[in-house]
Amino acid sequence: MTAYLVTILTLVCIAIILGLSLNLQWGLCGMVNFGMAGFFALGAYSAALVALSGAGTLAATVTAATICALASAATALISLRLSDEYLAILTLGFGEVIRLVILSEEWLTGGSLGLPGIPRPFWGLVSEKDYELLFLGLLILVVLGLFIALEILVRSPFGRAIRAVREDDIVVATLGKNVTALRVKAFAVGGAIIGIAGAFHAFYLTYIDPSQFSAIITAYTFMAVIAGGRGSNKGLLLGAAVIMCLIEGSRFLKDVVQVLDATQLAAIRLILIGLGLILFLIYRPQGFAREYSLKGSKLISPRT
Amino acid sequence: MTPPLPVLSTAGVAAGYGAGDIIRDITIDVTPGEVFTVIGPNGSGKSTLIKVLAGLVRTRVGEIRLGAIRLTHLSAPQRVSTGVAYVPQEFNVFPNMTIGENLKVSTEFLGREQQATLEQRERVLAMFPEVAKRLKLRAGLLSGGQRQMLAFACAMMAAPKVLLLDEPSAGLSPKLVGEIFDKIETLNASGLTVFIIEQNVKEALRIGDRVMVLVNGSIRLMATPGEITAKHDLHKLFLG
Amino acid sequence: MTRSSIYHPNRRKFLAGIGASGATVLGAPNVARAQDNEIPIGVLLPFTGSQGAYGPDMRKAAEITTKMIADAGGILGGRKFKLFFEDDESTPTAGLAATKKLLEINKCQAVIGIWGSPIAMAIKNVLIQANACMMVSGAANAITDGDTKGLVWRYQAKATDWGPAMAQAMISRKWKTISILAQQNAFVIPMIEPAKKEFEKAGVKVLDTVVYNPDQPSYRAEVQRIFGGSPAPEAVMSLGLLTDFVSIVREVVRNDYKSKIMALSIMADAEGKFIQSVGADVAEGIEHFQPSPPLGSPNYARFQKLMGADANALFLFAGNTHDQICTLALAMEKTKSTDPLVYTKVIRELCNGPGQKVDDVVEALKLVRAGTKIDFVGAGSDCDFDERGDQLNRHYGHFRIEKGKQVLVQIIKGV
Amino acid sequence: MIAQVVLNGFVTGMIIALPAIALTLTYGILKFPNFAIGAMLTVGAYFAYIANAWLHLPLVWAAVLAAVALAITSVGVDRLVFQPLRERTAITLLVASMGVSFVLENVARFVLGNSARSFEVAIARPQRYFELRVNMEQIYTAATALSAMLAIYIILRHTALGRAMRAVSDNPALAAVRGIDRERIARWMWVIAGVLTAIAGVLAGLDRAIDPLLGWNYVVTVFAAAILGGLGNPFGAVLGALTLGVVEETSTLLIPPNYRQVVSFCAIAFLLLARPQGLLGSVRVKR
Repeated sequence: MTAYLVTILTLVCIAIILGLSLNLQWGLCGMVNFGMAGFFALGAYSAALVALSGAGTLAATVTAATICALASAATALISLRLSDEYLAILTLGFGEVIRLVILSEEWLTGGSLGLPGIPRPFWGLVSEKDYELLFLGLLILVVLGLFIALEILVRSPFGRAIRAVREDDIVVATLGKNVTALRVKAFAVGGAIIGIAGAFHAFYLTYIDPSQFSAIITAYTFMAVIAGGRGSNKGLLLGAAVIMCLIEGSRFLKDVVQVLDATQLAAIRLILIGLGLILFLIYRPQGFAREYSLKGSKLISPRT
Repeated sequence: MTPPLPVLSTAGVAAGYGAGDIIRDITIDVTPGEVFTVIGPNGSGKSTLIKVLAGLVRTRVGEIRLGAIRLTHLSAPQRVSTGVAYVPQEFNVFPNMTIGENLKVSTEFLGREQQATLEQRERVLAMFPEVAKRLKLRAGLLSGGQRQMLAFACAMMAAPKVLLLDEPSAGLSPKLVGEIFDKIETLNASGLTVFIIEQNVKEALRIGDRVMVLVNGSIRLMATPGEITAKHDLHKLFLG
Repeated sequence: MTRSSIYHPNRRKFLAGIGASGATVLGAPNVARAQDNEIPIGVLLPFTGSQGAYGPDMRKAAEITTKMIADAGGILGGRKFKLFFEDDESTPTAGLAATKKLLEINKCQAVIGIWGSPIAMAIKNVLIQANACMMVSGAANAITDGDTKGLVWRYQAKATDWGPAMAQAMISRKWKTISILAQQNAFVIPMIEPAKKEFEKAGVKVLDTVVYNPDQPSYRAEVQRIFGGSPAPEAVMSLGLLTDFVSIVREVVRNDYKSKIMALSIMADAEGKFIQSVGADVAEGIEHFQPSPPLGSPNYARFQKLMGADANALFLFAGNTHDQICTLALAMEKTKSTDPLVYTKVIRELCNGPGQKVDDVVEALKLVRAGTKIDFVGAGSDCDFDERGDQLNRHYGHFRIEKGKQVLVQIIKGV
Repeated sequence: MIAQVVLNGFVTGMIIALPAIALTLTYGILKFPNFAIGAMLTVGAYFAYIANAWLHLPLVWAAVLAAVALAITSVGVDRLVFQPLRERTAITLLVASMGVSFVLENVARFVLGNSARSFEVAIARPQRYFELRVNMEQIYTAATALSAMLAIYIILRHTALGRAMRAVSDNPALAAVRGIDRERIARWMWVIAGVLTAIAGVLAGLDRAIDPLLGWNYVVTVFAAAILGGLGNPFGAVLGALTLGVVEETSTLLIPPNYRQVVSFCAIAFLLLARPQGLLGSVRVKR
């Protein structure tokens, strides 16, 4: 019983970390990232490979963060001069590329066979039975750490600047060149956080393979951010928790509802997730408030 | 004798983007056949005002009427068909379309019947011979002055009661400015009511029957050009 | 939880939120917990995602078999299996969460089905650590690695047995040159190398090998390269899943390539879905190969009837699920225990014999109660296991599609 | 061999071109990249499948039915989802369209399940011209796609609706003050997008098999094509699609086939670096 709750909470924590990064990239900076799953995979695999090489889980996590940061920076750089829709597609494509590379480069990633036996942090410190609890504790610490760090960052001049970038093109213009740097930095930091999420995913499952990093992860993360209220890290904590609990909770539907076959139930589940996303956007746009202000200017400038 | 019923009128209009209003408590009566010009320093809210009239910016408070018709809640397209035509300051033609297409597209969605449209087209082409000359030409290739003319022509295709012009002289050489304003006068002479936002105070005072001075989004003064030049120091006015 | 807590949360409320949602998670299952006289069994299957097509039949088989046993009076003096189905969404992460749920909420001590190798890999440690019995239909060799407690049982040939056997089948067709067209997925990739070795031994030339990704918009280029190569191979060994195979075959026929095709039955038969999908004349002449149920055995015939299919139907995984339920029942009955650590010890004895060969689970249960030694023969395979829990002396069926029907070409005896 | 590959690439490009046009039109009129284009394609294919396999209509009529059905669906989706979000940023709509694609794809899965299906049409054997294998389906595909593109060209160039669409996508504000109601144009745009995507769905279903992931597999390539042509430019989209089709297929002569999807990504990346406005697009540089 408790062990199941621990599992769910662990998954929630990983979802929260992903959410925090998207909240930084999209929520605060307005840079949409449709390649979440790809960067997540990149993080998980880098971490796994380093950990398997025996360099230790800390080194693994750091490497994962660094690699994802660099990759994100690169992606942001490519789309620097372009409006955000392009970034969305670029990130999507980038995610695809990562997926293909992981699938195809068996010598490195084990291809579709994946990487088994990934070491875990503090393994053997406690009995196998209690380990999951220890892991969850560690993860919660990481979440809180990131949360606080991000809250501070949001209030810092840097944070104010990136919010400005999201909110107002005029500000962007006046801030001038360093805006581009800001965007790249913000996106890179976000990437680093995804990397950390990936690392912990790898540690938790101890086995990773390409099928774990499907685009649905991206969808869930957007759900979490939107549900929590875009831009609000506090809201996100709850958003992610609620989403994960709904997703997991819907498993119990099967045990009760017998009329539909499992395929249909699974489909309904995804339908509900899609609907939830849309309904939130339409009826609960908390955190979108600022975007109304773009209305007028958007209508008039022919560029939009 | 009673003054003629205003063709375009606003009562206590306020509007803006995002938080805060850019224009406040605007009450105007534009009488038929007059040239009504609005002048004011940059950022005084002139172009916001004209966009509110054209229906591009939502009216937050107050009323806008065209004669007896309430425009306040009509969309921009609906306002065109009721008889308010607007010529933006820039990007006022479709550069990727030919002149002919520009004219066509300006009437096709007004729900007028063919015959009326064709007659109006003839009238407009007569009014703008320089436009009529090369219908096949891509509008993007036109010079600033020619564009302005085409923009006027397109606006006229809707056979409007009131023509709203947003700084028609902006970025044009003095010679062209002259031509533009002559055209405006001829249009006005044909009985059309014209509402102009203008930077070029000299021209504005020359052409306007009445001039309104807008400062920080509210009406500072409304008078005839004569009164203004006689009684007031424009610089003081503009400095609010 | 209240709306305010969503939009102005603080940490206390956040934790409360977790608690609350936790409560909903934990509250629900009470309705769905097995009664005392029921033995909860978890069935983890793909119903969505790339492998979604294979779940439903296995579910059906599990339900039918369970009912069959229950109708015959159940086991351990009238107790019944209560099945809990979970969707692994064809991804390990979901599979893991589902497994935890089965273990913790539904109190299942055995999780069966488990089609995809990656899923099996991801949940293996969890199950072993929980001392739960794990019965898989996945082929990847690594699945049975590191099982020190004898809890993991494979009801499928492992990839490295499968590859050579398939090669033998192709060699027996006297093809001199072949090429390999394989999908990048965990259970076919390990077959390729062993198969190649087998071909070399027999002096059959492997002209080209192309590995493609699942879910590509088209496979035109791959088909072009393999079938259109000059010289074109006499036959192509095609390893993948149903959907990609359908497009591949269409492409081949459309381009009128002449090379023969030898595929896996999960592609070229897929419990009838392939022919349904492309039609008989396109499927004509395609050969396919799979660890096969004991075809012609009365048990398999009965099973086909149970599944409401005609005598021609080829059930590849449904049979395995049936056998998994049967062996569970027999082992529990034999040991009078529902503790995996206890009953898994007798599975090999019950399935490998020596003893009276029996293929009807109800019969078998009677014999076990009577204390007779038995050698259970399943509907999916003979059900013989080595000490790792991998299957022994598997039979492989080699079929050809003729006029929309499976025709058995030969049975290959594997290791 | 090369000629063959180029030909195949050309046909693949034809299939990609239609949704790419739809995507680019949507972008032009409503200013957001419709992520649900893939799911729309899938649903279109399933509509046709139902008409073909259940109602036993010949594929042509099935396709017509599918086109109508998907057109209606698209308008409906716009009314329910995108219209309420009209004044939000492109990104908000982009995210919403992701939700839409979830719903559509899984409704299809709910009704018809996961397994692959094919239309009830015999697969035609190829004609040989010299070394070239040209099969009937490729010819049908090319013909259908081409006539669809021709239709779009005529609509855009020579009809009031077309002029209005160009006007709105070029400068919505000016269009509005010329009396063009964006909503009305948007509705027609969705009809056209629906028809195009449905046709593409049928062609794609004919080309491979129909399953819930059919459209998803095209999404990246379709976006790549639209961007390559410069979002908002239908003729660019066609050009982009054909280029991608050919480049992706020919690339398999040089690189391992399983990497060919990367090609389209690299294509966008490099293009965006070199020529942000796309092959034919108007400038989309933001800062």
